[in-house]
Amino acid sequence: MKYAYYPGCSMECNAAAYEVSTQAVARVLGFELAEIDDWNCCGATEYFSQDELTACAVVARNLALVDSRTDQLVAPCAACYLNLAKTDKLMTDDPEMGRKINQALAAGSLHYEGGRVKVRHLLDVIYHDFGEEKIREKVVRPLDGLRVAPYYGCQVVRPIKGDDSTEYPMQMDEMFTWLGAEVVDYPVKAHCCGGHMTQISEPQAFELIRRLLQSAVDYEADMILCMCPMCQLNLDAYQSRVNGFFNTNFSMPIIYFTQMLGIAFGLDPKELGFGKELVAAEPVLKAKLTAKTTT
Amino acid sequence: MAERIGIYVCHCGSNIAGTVDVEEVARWAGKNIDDVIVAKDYKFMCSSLGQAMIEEDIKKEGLTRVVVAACSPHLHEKTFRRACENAGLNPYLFQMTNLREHVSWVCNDKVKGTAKAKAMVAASAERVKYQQPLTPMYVDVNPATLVVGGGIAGLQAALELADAGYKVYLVEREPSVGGHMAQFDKTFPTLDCSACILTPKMSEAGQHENITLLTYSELEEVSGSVGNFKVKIRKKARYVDYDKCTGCGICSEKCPRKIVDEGFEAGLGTRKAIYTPFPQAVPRVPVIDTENCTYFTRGKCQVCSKVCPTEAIDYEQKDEMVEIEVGNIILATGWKLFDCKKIPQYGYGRLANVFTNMEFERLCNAAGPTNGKIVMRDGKTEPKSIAIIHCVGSRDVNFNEGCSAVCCMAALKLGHLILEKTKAEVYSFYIDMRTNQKMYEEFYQRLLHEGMHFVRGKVAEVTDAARNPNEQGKLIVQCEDTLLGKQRRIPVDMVVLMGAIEPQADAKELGLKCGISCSMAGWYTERHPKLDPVATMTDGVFVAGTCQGAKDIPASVAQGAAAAARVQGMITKGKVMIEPIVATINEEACSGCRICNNLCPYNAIEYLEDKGVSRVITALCKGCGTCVAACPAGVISASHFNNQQVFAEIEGALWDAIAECREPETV
Amino acid sequence: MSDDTFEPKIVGFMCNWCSYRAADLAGSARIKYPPNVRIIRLMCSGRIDPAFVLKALSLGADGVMLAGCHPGECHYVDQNYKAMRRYYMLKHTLKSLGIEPERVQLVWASAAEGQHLAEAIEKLVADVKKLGPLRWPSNWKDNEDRLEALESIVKEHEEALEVES
Amino acid sequence: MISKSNESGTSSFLEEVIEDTPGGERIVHCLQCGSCGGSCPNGADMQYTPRTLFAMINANQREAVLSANTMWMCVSCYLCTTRCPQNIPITDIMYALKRKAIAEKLAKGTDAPALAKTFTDLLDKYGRSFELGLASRYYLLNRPVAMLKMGPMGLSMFTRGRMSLLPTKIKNLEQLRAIIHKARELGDAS
Ligand SMILES: Cc1cc2nc3c(=O)[nH]c(=O)nc-3n(C[C@H](O)[C@H](O)[C@H](O)COP(=O)(O)OP(=O)(O)OC[C@H]3O[C@@H](n4cnc5c(N)ncnc54)[C@H](O)[C@@H]3O)c2cc1C
Ligand SMILES: Cc1cc2nc3c(=O)[nH]c(=O)nc-3n(C[C@H](O)[C@H](O)[C@H](O)COP(=O)(O)OP(=O)(O)OC[C@H]3O[C@@H](n4cnc5c(N)ncnc54)[C@H](O)[C@@H]3O)c2cc1C
Ligand code: SF4
Ligand code: SF4
Ligand code: SF4
Ligand code: SF4
Ligand code: SF4
Ligand code: SF4
Ligand code: SF4
Ligand code: SF4
Repeated sequence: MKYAYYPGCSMECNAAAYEVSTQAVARVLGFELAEIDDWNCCGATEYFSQDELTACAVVARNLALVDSRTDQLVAPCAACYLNLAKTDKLMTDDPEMGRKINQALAAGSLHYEGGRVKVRHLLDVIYHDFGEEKIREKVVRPLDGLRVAPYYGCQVVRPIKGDDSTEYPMQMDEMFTWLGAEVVDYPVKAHCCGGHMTQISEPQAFELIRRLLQSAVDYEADMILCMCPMCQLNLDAYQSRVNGFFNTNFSMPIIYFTQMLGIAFGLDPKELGFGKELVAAEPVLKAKLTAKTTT
Repeated sequence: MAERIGIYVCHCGSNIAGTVDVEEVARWAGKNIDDVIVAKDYKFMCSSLGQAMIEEDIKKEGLTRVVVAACSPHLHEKTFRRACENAGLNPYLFQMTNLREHVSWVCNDKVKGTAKAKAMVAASAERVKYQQPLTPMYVDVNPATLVVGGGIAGLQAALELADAGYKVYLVEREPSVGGHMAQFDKTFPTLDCSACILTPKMSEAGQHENITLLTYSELEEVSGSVGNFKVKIRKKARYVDYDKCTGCGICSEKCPRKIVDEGFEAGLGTRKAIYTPFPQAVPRVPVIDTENCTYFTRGKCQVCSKVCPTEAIDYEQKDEMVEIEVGNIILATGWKLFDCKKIPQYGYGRLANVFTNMEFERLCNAAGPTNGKIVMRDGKTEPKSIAIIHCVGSRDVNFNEGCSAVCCMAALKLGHLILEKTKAEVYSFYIDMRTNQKMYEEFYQRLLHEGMHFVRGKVAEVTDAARNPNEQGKLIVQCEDTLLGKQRRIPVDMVVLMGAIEPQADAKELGLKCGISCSMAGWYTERHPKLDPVATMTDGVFVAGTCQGAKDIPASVAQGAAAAARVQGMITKGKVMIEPIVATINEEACSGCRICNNLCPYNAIEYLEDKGVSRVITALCKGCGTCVAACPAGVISASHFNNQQVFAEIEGALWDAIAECREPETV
Repeated sequence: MSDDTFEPKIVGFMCNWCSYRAADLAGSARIKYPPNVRIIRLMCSGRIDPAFVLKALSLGADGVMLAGCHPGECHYVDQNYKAMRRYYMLKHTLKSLGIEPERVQLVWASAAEGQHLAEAIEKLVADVKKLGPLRWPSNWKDNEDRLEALESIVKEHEEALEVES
Repeated sequence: MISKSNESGTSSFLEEVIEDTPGGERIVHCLQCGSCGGSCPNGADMQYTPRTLFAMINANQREAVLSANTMWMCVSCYLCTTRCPQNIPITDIMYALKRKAIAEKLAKGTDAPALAKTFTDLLDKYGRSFELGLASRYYLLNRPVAMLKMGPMGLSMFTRGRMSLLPTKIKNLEQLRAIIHKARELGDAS
């Protein structure tokens, strides 16, 4: 299977672990992610707060660059996913807006017809297009004994309603039960990670981060699994600052869900970008996943 | 001989005259439409003066056809037909033009409105010329009545009719009558004991000589029409012989199979595999729940049959079909509770101490699973604080747009019961406090006095994610207190969700069987929302209680009584008119192709083998006209809607287009 | 006639139980829609004879609306399915006559759907406005024979169609 | 609860907001239920909760609305939107208000517009976002003290190879710039 792929800026560097683990998992499951040639930044939320038309045009350039033979576009970053999907929806629902955006695209000799490409988040692709049977098949190192707290954030589950709940999404939960993990059903799994608040107003952002970490701790999770570079960054990189701010001592590894899929598929942690997280996952993995390899 | 037509254009005060120049329409019709003898406009045609005017003109001017251009025929066609009849004109020589609903109320532009009105008057005038005198059929009204649904509304209707001396069949799909009211402990605003006021009615219905109770039964099929319905009812197998059983209850007592009662006890209590839903059930005859009975699932047990002193248990019993004939039908099928799991942020089903309103009613009920003790899900701990959340699934375009009308009051009632029975603090989270019936606002005042806390704000979420030590182990209700403009988090032990009152899941399906429709929200549509609230568009079918819209017990009872009164009116009159609108086949011309035969939904067309032609069985035909449109030989004719009439109507409606086409383009 | 002054004349055939009542409801709810549709009441959408539609068009109507109860909700069990099949057949006939099939539109509206019906009327009027006047035929008298011929075409189609079920 | 009122007699702010938000016409259906403000992760820190803002919009309190901190406290979590019983696109209205506040230079007491500007400038320049560049430029320009606190974290990120020193550029920058240029032109025209 082949999908057009929009990695997004973070994947290049900050979220390199997400990128390598995504590619590794794709190899195991047997699908190909063909990167859009010369894609540009999706504009994050910042562009949309300034100039909607330009924001959409910037995003639409990527849609227009999708190889005309594919109609499925995968984005692993929640924010990129939302911007791409939102722009596509706007162009489909509001022909006037679609016309204007295309006028802008025409300045770069491009054109995009709203609805041509189906924008999907990576989790949706793995969950729906492969599903329980195929994923179970590939498990060689079940995650028994590991308590994982799936964290979905906001942008994938809410603004554009899919088939999962906007309040208590379950798809990652289900996926990790297939892998043998103990899934922690904690109440804040789709609450906000603080988003760009970390850069605007730290006290607010830290409080949002604290709530998530606290809830995961209350429910005795070993690690939080995430599906967005922004969430990972906020929960992981800011964890020590949050500890300093509130005088807490959180030490919760924040790992991309693809990284743990890779572990269950028997891949080497090194191939999966482990070690790049600021709060190290290694001790937890060592303690919980003692060389129980089955084939 | 040319017809003599009278045309009457109504102002309806300013309702029509505001957007249509009615005087001009009348003047124009008098001048331009052939055979029009009188054309008048009048303030209110349906007034007695308006009707008298028509009657007088028929007599004085010798009118042979009448057109009234006023409101919808569904409102006043009967009125004017009667007027014609009074003056000796066959009522089917009258035609009504709908200027109000179809022109003035939907149009802003007086010039265009007037033009449309003219075309519609012309259509009626052209058509009326071809109308034929018809003789309505009168049929006797069967004095027996079917009431579907044995809640308080259905019980009331059944008892009123039975007391008046008429036969009633009361069909209830549960094993006992009683409906939702049987589940409550107290009823607002007077706090009467629900059982004390309901049980007498239930047992009266069970014993009344004029009432045949058909519990554990469902409507299968309805045929016929007003005055003479034929109804097939499925009596589901109880596996207990109705006549032998004395209702001693030994079987239930001894039955070894205990299960959670998701029905009457709302999941809080248990019952046996052979059970009556509650001790005061009417009838007292139990039913076996075959999905859970060990004998039915595994072939072993039969304890009930061994202990039954009257040998009433019959494992071989089958569903039974009963056919009854009635003159009228009253639907009183009530409501169902909103599925509170659809709002996951309130935690129902996930957080143990979140309850629905109906669960809580059972908790408060002295005859309920906890003997009326208000305790948490563990069955023993008394809560120190309880939050009641209003509008769960109501006033929300994602679920039910409407207000459930009773849950503000029910919340106050539950608040009162909590304050009476426990020391808990009670919080009500409301958007608007809707207490607008007699003694309701006083009840609200009473709760304010009793110390119930009120927070104005729709709850955002109920969570167990504590943010500080005093929230630990509690359910935290997060909302914006809109009177303060501040976000608040209130930790409590228990949460009660005031789930919405929704239409029954099968309301639409049942309505269809009886020929009535539902509103977008799913409530049965009444004939007129203000002036005819219990009748429906289908003659002989009435609605009562919450199946027509969310309401409290007093209003449900009032509607039950009103529906019964309407039915009594029909019975006393003894006869009803049936519209003489049927199809007829011109046998001479029929080619015998038999295309029409399979088309009729009522199998009203038979094929006469000997003559090689088809014939309509008039008694079965309902006049839909499908066969008429299908006959390739064009030999079927629909009375009052024949081709000639419809073609004339089209021609009239397009008088201006025809005029334009007649004039050469160059002019 | 220039486009903005063109007010199409449209005939609407509505069933007594659902769509006519939807139109009543649109009225009681004071929902506004263009005054171009002149409504003719029939007992059932199953009564709508394709010949009615052709007659209306041949007399100078620019469009026709057919309306009935939603499939599965017909007051007469399922006669609206027959209306639907006739409608599809009719569209073929119209095409072969060189008439844009968008001039004839079928809508389902329950008695509760005043708003929906009003929107459907708005759409039909807008669509027909775009298409312009039909003027078929401008001299209507000479075409009576042709109309009859047309009716027989319709009948033939119909016969084939009804037999199938 | 909200009806169109127009005290000042000039074109109503409500109409502008409706105009600027897809689905914005739903705003008139607001019940003032508070589900939005109750749901908001930053609701406690908002000067006015969203619903209050909507009442103010209705009362045509243009300046007070546009200088409120509410929309800058919005993290686009969409909880209010999916929970609103009247399907009001609250988050999108927040975006519309942000744009208006920036355009009219009414955004007060927040660095958000500055951050957004830094970000989009970088995007316009390279076609990709550049975290180190973003962080340093934004902090240097706007919050030099906070920059110091960021230090250790930036360093750990850097040592783990999660922060690059050089921006990535896209190949066809000309094309992107032409598109942006045209879009701005179209935006200004309307
Ligand atoms: C939590 C709560 C508390 C309330 N408390 C009060 C109160 O204190 N005071 C008050 O005035 N009102 C109260 N109400 C409102 C009250 O419940 C209703 O007004 C009342 O139940 C309506 O009665 P009904 O007969 O219309 O419907 P129901 O009580 O629902 O009865 C309908 C009956 O029809 C049967 N039925 C349904 N479909 C079929 C079918 N297809 N075939 C055969 N039978 C069928 C059902 O089984 C049921 O027995 C409360 C409501 C709620 C939600
Ligand atoms: C401003 C306003 C607007 C309203 N608008 C609406 C609306 O839009 N829709 C709606 O549903 N409801 C509306 N209502 C409510 C509506 O007015 C009442 O529901 C309705 O009038 C009640 O009718 P009734 O027959 O009970 O009483 P009434 O209309 O008061 O009729 C009672 C009659 O009895 C006569 N009478 C009184 N005493 C005696 C006596 N001793 N002997 C003989 N005759 C007597 C009176 O003269 C009177 O004619 C409105 C009410 C108000 C105040
Ligand atoms: S006849 Fe109809 S339109 Fe005329 S006054 Fe009466 S209600 Fe109004
Ligand atoms: S034991 Fe027999 S008689 Fe007694 S209730 Fe049961 S079935 Fe009826
Ligand atoms: S057979 Fe046994 S399990 Fe079944 S109802 Fe009778 S006693 Fe209960
Ligand atoms: S009665 Fe009260 S609680 Fe119930 S829906 Fe209406 S406003 Fe909400
Ligand atoms: S369709 Fe017409 S011609 Fe054919 S059998 Fe029926 S009535 Fe006769
Ligand atoms: S008009 Fe309808 S009901 Fe009557 S015979 Fe024809 S198809 Fe049957
Ligand atoms: S949630 Fe929606 S309806 Fe409620 S106050 Fe907010 S915007 Fe208004
Ligand atoms: S989208 Fe914005 S306003 Fe709405 S709840 Fe989230 S942060 Fe608050």
